[in-house]
Amino acid sequence: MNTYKFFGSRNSGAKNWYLQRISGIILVIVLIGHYVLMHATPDSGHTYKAVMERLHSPFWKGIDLTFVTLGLWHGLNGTWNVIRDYHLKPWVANTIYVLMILLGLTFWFIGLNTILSF
Amino acid sequence: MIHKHDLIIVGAGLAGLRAAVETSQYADVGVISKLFPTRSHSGAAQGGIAAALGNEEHDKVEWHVFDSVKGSDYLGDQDAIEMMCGEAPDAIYELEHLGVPFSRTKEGKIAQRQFGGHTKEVIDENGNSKRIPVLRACYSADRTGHVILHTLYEQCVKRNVRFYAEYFILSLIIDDGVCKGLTAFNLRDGEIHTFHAKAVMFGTGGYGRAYRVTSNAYANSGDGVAIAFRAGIPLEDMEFVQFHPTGLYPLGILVTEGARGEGGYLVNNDGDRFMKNYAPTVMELAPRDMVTRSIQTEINEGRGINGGDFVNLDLTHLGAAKLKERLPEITGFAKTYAGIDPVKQPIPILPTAHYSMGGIPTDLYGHVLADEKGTIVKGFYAAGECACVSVHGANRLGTNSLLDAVVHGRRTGKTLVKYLREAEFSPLPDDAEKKDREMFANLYGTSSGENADKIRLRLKEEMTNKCGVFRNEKDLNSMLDTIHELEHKFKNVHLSCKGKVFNTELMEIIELGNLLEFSDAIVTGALARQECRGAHWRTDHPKRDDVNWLKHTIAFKTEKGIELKYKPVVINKYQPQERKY
Amino acid sequence: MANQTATSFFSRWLEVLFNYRKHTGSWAWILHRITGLGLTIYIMVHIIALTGLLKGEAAFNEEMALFTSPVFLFGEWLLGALVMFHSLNGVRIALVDFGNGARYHKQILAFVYVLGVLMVAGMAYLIFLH
Amino acid sequence: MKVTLSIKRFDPEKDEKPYRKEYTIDVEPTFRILDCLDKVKWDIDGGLAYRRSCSHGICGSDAMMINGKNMLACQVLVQDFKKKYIKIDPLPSLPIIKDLIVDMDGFFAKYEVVKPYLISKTQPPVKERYQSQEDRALIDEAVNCILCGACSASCPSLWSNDAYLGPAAMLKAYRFVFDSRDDAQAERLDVVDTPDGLWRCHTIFNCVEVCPKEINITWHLSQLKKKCAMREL
Ligand SMILES: Cc1cc2nc3c(=O)[nH]c(=O)nc-3n(C[C@H](O)[C@H](O)[C@H](O)COP(=O)(O)OP(=O)(O)OC[C@H]3O[C@@H](n4cnc5c(N)ncnc54)[C@H](O)[C@@H]3O)c2cc1C
Ligand code: HEM
Ligand code: SF4
Ligand code: F3S
Ligand code: FES
Repeated sequence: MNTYKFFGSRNSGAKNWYLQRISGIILVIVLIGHYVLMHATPDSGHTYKAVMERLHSPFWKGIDLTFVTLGLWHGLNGTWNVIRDYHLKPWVANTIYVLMILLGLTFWFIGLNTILSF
Repeated sequence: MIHKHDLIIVGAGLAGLRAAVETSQYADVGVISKLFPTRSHSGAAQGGIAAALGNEEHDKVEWHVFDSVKGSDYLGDQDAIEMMCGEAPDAIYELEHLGVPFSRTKEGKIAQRQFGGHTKEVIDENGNSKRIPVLRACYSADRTGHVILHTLYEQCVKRNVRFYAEYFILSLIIDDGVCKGLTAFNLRDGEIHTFHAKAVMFGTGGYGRAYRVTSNAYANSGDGVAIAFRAGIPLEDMEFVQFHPTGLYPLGILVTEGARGEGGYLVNNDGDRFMKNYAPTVMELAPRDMVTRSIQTEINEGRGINGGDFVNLDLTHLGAAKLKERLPEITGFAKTYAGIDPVKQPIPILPTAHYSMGGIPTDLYGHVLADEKGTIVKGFYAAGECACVSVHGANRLGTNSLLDAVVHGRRTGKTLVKYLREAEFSPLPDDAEKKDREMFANLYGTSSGENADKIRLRLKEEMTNKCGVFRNEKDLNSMLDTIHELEHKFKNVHLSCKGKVFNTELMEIIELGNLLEFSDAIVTGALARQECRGAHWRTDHPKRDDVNWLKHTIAFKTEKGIELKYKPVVINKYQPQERKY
Repeated sequence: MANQTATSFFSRWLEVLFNYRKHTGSWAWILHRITGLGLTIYIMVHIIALTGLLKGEAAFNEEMALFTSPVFLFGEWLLGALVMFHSLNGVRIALVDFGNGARYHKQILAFVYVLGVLMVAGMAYLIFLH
Repeated sequence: MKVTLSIKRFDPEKDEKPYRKEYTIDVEPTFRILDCLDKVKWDIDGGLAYRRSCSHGICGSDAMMINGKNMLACQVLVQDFKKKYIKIDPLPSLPIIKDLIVDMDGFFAKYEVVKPYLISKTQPPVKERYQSQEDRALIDEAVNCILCGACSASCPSLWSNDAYLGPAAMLKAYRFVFDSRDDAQAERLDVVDTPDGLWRCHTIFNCVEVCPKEINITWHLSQLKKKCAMREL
């Protein structure tokens, strides 16, 4: 019985599994901070000035970068995980995989561009 | 279709699988089983497997031999018992090496526990020798049979043994006194197959299903025993059927001996611990056959709970903690099947048909014997519960039967390796499948007739009542009449489902035919044996009779019915004495 | 021979998914999956929305006016609930995988639900009443 | 007492596709569902097909879906159900052979993939190998598996991907990986550390809910996952 061959990327899933959890845990911390900040002091989230102020501080820049990077990676890796739950033909799976990488990179650059412009 | 293997093993219980593990490196082996291998009934064994390892306290093979001889009520062949007990330690070590996860002692050795009838010799303060219980049963929690069965199957997977799972064997091909193979049908598609082999080994298990109340699986319908009988092989000591005292009412699911070992009481409707009237000194810890008879007497004399056919096993005084620690499985069974919490309520129990001491006669090497003189049937072997070596005589000790299956499976395997090296395939007769095809055609051709389930129910009911714990001439005669009547009806049995795929109705009908076949031998043997010995208790002859009956029954199937012959018991070291505990 | 595999894989899969009893863990899994996928879409929308910053203060504040309207606030609260569930359940999964959580997964889940409801209520306070 | 069983029937020789049929029978409250099936088989329709043997939950033959949950028909009694209308289906997502009998070949093929046997690379001693009670305790639960298939057939991950090894096979892998006497950890981890192995388990716990031997399979899988992840890092 050797039908349990792998499709898609070459690794087994162990690293992705591990990182999915680690990124998730980091995201909880970042997210809660983000939420409290946004809504405990409503102004800070929804006015241009406040946002600018934050974006100029390297600390908040870092936080936002982490957020975009980990959020995208975690979400897309999670989606890829969902897709892998179905026994797709290898070429279909591989195509989706490439498309998802492209999608991820695109949004990452858009996000990066916004954050780093200031 | 014809399949060709050097060796065909029928049965994937402990006996069959152990032999497969032994032989598969040297020969092309096929294993046939009507169940997927790990479903075999060996998996139900809870208590343990005996061997004088001396891991927990000092123990000697000699003591094990004596206990087994005495337990057998001196009907066991002492050469066979010496051999089995002597090989036991090695057989257990080998199981451990194969991967069996035994429970462990503090030092990491195989753990052992006490079991009924297993004793050691000690000198008491007055300088007299006496026997007290010994820790001899190797175990894995209360799932010993399960873990051994799975381990042996695993080893067969490792050795790439070819399994024919869900194939049901129909008949043996014995020609000129040589066994050449067998026929079987594949339950999946209903096709009949012929298996051509240099040798056939049976490890087809027991036949408790001839009784209404039994601890045995549906599959324990004694097919192998009946098929051999039909092929002209005699059966040995069939009248000895062991009834376990404590089966869960009403199904007969086993409540292990350990429940009484831990201090459980047996009480009747009057709230009496009735064992004081039967065995005042040891009470509930009397040997199996004795306790069984006491319970049955209470029931028969109307002291069952509310006049019903059960008494109570009271564990409530042991307390929740002890039950949880020592008897978790039993607690679970009582909850699941009787809706009873043993912590608060007593468990209803009744004697349950448990083990068949008799079976296909074999010698110490697993060769099947064709008669009372010891003539070997070439190419035919048997081991396990379906065989009778005889190491259990008239009553087997707890934990000795797993040992029997493992030791004899292994020994037979070794014999087979030698035999297969020299043996050749002998040509099959042309019409090997003819009889089976005719039987199938007959059954598929019926449009009406007798209902198989009615026949089965009646057989089981009457076997329980008339050929059960207590027997007498009148009942046994009436039982014989019933069997003959049912056999007659069975010729007209109706198969309502005409499909080929998994026709389980067809399978049950064939099993019923087998039940009838060997029940006849049980009853005939019991009727003839006018004494009480071990599990066989005749109320009309209430004494053991060593002068006339210290011998094995050998039943032959002839044109005119069953013919009984006898052969002497092998007695080496231990002369028969009165059996007292 | 007739064969029940004639029906498509997808319809068989759906049939099983619907007919099989949903235990605690199944609900958690289904919700986790739906919220996870939803959040992934949301994070992308979020990234696009923030490009508004690049268009200057006026354009951004206009956008924000829209986002602070009651409808959007309510939406944001709902989103918060999703995030809450996904993150807390995510922690539960991590506890199951990394720790000994598999032995207590139901208790952890109960805790997650209680904590989640409290946090969602807290958020309602922050968003609507603060 | 009367109960109605609604049983999923399928005879490959006659039927295009499975259908349901109802049988109302007279039973005792203490009947097992298995006894109810026997009653239908013996009194109404001899063709009804299902597997069974031990009748007390130790052989693993009769796992089936009862009222939407996998269980052993011999381990539940009529009185355990409030409603006396009981739905019985074969194990979900496995190919049906006939009525309640499913094709377990795939299930056992996966079992064989994980090398389910002790591999020891050293010569055993004359007597037994020693194993401490602590080491033995690691496999206490795992060795109880009766290979009934209830867990694997209840796992949503397996429903959507039949190449997934499934909880039963991986539990067997655990049983040997964590047996102190075994020397083939790496080989076995290689088998479960694949996209169709451990990483398809999303801790859904359906397997744990149904296991008739009350094995916490997910806990065992999490131990394997950790071992694999540590190996990668
Ligand atoms: C509840 C219970 C508890 C027990 N506890 C203990 C204990 O604690 N200690 C102990 O020592 N003993 C115990 N015993 C007894 C012991 O388990 C059995 O005697 C022993 O397991 C028999 O093993 P076996 O290999 O001979 O047969 P089995 O394990 O019964 O195997 C029979 C095999 O033959 C196959 N077969 C049968 N008929 C056919 C056919 N027609 N075609 C194809 N294949 C067929 C079956 O599929 C099966 O694989 C217990 C028995 C019971 C019932
Ligand atoms: C806030 C803290 C978060 C934690 C702790 C967390 C945790 C997890 C974990 C552990 C998984 C793995 C589930 C599995 O493999 O079975 C997962 C899956 C997933 N997460 Fe998150 N996550 C968080 C936030 C997010 C965010 C912000 C997104 C969206 C961008 C997201 C999207 C997903 C997706 C799509 C999946 C896959 C769903 C599945 O496998 O069923 N998660 N999350
Ligand atoms: S783990 Fe439990 S449910 Fe799964 S096969 Fe084993 S006994 Fe059955
Ligand atoms: S149900 Fe399936 S997803 Fe994992 S926890 Fe059990 S194997
Ligand atoms: S019949 Fe053996 S587990 Fe149910």
